[in-house]
Amino acid sequence: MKKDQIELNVPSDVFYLESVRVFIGKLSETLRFSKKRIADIQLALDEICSNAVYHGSKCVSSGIQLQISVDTRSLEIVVSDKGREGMQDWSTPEKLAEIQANRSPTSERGHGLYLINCLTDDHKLQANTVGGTDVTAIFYRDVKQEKG
Amino acid sequence: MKKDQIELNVPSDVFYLESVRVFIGKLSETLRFSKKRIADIQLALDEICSNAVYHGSKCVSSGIQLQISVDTRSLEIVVSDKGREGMQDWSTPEKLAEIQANRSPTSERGHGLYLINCLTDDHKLQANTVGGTDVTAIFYRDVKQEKG
Amino acid sequence: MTGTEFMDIRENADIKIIDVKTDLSSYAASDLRQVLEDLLTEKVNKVVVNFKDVDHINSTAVGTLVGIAKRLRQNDGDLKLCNLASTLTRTFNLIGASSVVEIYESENSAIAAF
Amino acid sequence: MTGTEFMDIRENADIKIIDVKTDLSSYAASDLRQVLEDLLTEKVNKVVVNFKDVDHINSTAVGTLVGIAKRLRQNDGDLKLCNLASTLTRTFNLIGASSVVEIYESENSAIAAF
Ligand SMILES: Nc1ncnc2c1ncn2[C@@H]1O[C@H](COP(=O)(O)OP(=O)(O)O)[C@@H](O)[C@H]1O
Ligand SMILES: Nc1ncnc2c1ncn2[C@@H]1O[C@H](COP(=O)(O)OP(=O)(O)O)[C@@H](O)[C@H]1O
Repeated sequence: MKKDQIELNVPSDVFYLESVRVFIGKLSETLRFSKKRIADIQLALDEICSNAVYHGSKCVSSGIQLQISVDTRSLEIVVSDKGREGMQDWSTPEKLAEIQANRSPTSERGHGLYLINCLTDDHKLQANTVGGTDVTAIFYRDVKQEKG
Repeated sequence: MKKDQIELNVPSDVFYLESVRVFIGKLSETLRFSKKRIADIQLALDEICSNAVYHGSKCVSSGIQLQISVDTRSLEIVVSDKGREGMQDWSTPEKLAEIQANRSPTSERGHGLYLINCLTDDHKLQANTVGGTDVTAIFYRDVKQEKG
Repeated sequence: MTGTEFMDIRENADIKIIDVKTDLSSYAASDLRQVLEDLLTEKVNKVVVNFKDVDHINSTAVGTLVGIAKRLRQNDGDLKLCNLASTLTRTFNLIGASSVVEIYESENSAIAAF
Repeated sequence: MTGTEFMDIRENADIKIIDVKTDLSSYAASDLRQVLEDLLTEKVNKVVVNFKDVDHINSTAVGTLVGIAKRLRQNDGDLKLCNLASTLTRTFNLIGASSVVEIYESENSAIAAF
């Protein structure tokens, strides 16, 4: 199946995530996701990119990368950061289970990964070769596969 | 002066230029260009990217690249294509003068370069090493309203 | 001819009114061209294009409108535009296309001008 | 305290009303936190945040509101939200924050609830 590839590299600064969000929103709109799905995709990506900036970047110039693949079946987005000290190996199944177990609706932080889990059709967190994290988010274009 | 760098690669398909346009629009907005300037920047980039797709790409997978530099003084965008047969050396001063001389307000085509010239603060067209064209568009920021 | 994803078509006596529902860059411009070509094929010769919901137009779309306007005039008809945001009027003016395609403030004034 | 680029501040008796004029992702969330912290410093303890012009909120901004709501309650005050688009309510519900921060349909009902 033919896949179209898009790549977007921005500095590790939440300032630029506004522009990333409208890009993802318009892309999802042209791919004919529903209004509700577009909001979900934008929020999931906002959380992934905010994490890449806050937890996965040494400084602004570290940069984060989005690799976007579009085919007839899905929109797949891989967000990669370069990591920073003390943040290695955070995405092992044990660590992730611990993060999830500790989440409380009444706490100020710690809701990002939970939302990513709720809002994507599928997702994956993997340590990458440069010491950072690759977060893959998949959204199926078939409305029937939509989650809650 | 510190420069922030953004890179965006999209397939050579006008379908994706919608998303590029809103990205450029939001970026210009966060950089505090005025509403009118934002419209100018979006139109100039639309023309440059449409040309890169229509005249500077062999096929969809050729791809076009935007390299965006932001500093306190300006927003600079270089749009690169890979070129296609019969389109080499079109951007020499002589050829460009010929294109401009032939432009007629009443004709259906041939207004893109003219608009690019009107709407940018500065611009440059250069043959690149892969047989395509690099079009550089520069927009000066209102120094009084610069980013914090 | 009942319109497309991006365009609605209405009529007022012998005038067809196209409501453009999307920004007009290269992607949607081909849709606009198709709609207008179809009207020409149907021997429609009076057309108003309503830009109320349009925030952006590029030279490809302007050129399409210029070309269609000329062909409609050859058939003793015309193409008139209405409800353009100031940024859109600016684009027509920069190109010089406002000397070829007539631009009106409102749909009513565009219709009345036929 | 008269607001910022992204927030206007009005008052109704002893209640401060913040009109948020931007989408609330991480960039603007820090602005929101600053505005709310400043109100706490000024010993304001009744705050309504008006989301009429907001289309997007992320977990950082929701968390900020949860934290401020708790602190205002410690001062016998409260934080109430109004005019949320359905996508925003959904985000509060998913996180579970709607059990902590009160959400009202309109500004009037938010004010009346103090
Ligand atoms: N890209 C990342 N790189 C390193 N650590 C991360 C990354 N994303 C998430 N984390 C870790 O997972 C934790 C939980 O993330 P999240 O659920 O988004 O909540 P929050 O960002 O509010 O802490 C973070 O506090 C951080 O320790
Ligand atoms: N990126 C490009 N690569 C090759 N040729 C180009 C490129 N951009 C413009 N041109 C040439 O310049 C001509 C004028 O371009 P323009 O003024 O934008 O009008 P139009 O695209 O409507 O022809 C084009 O017809 C084409 O021959």
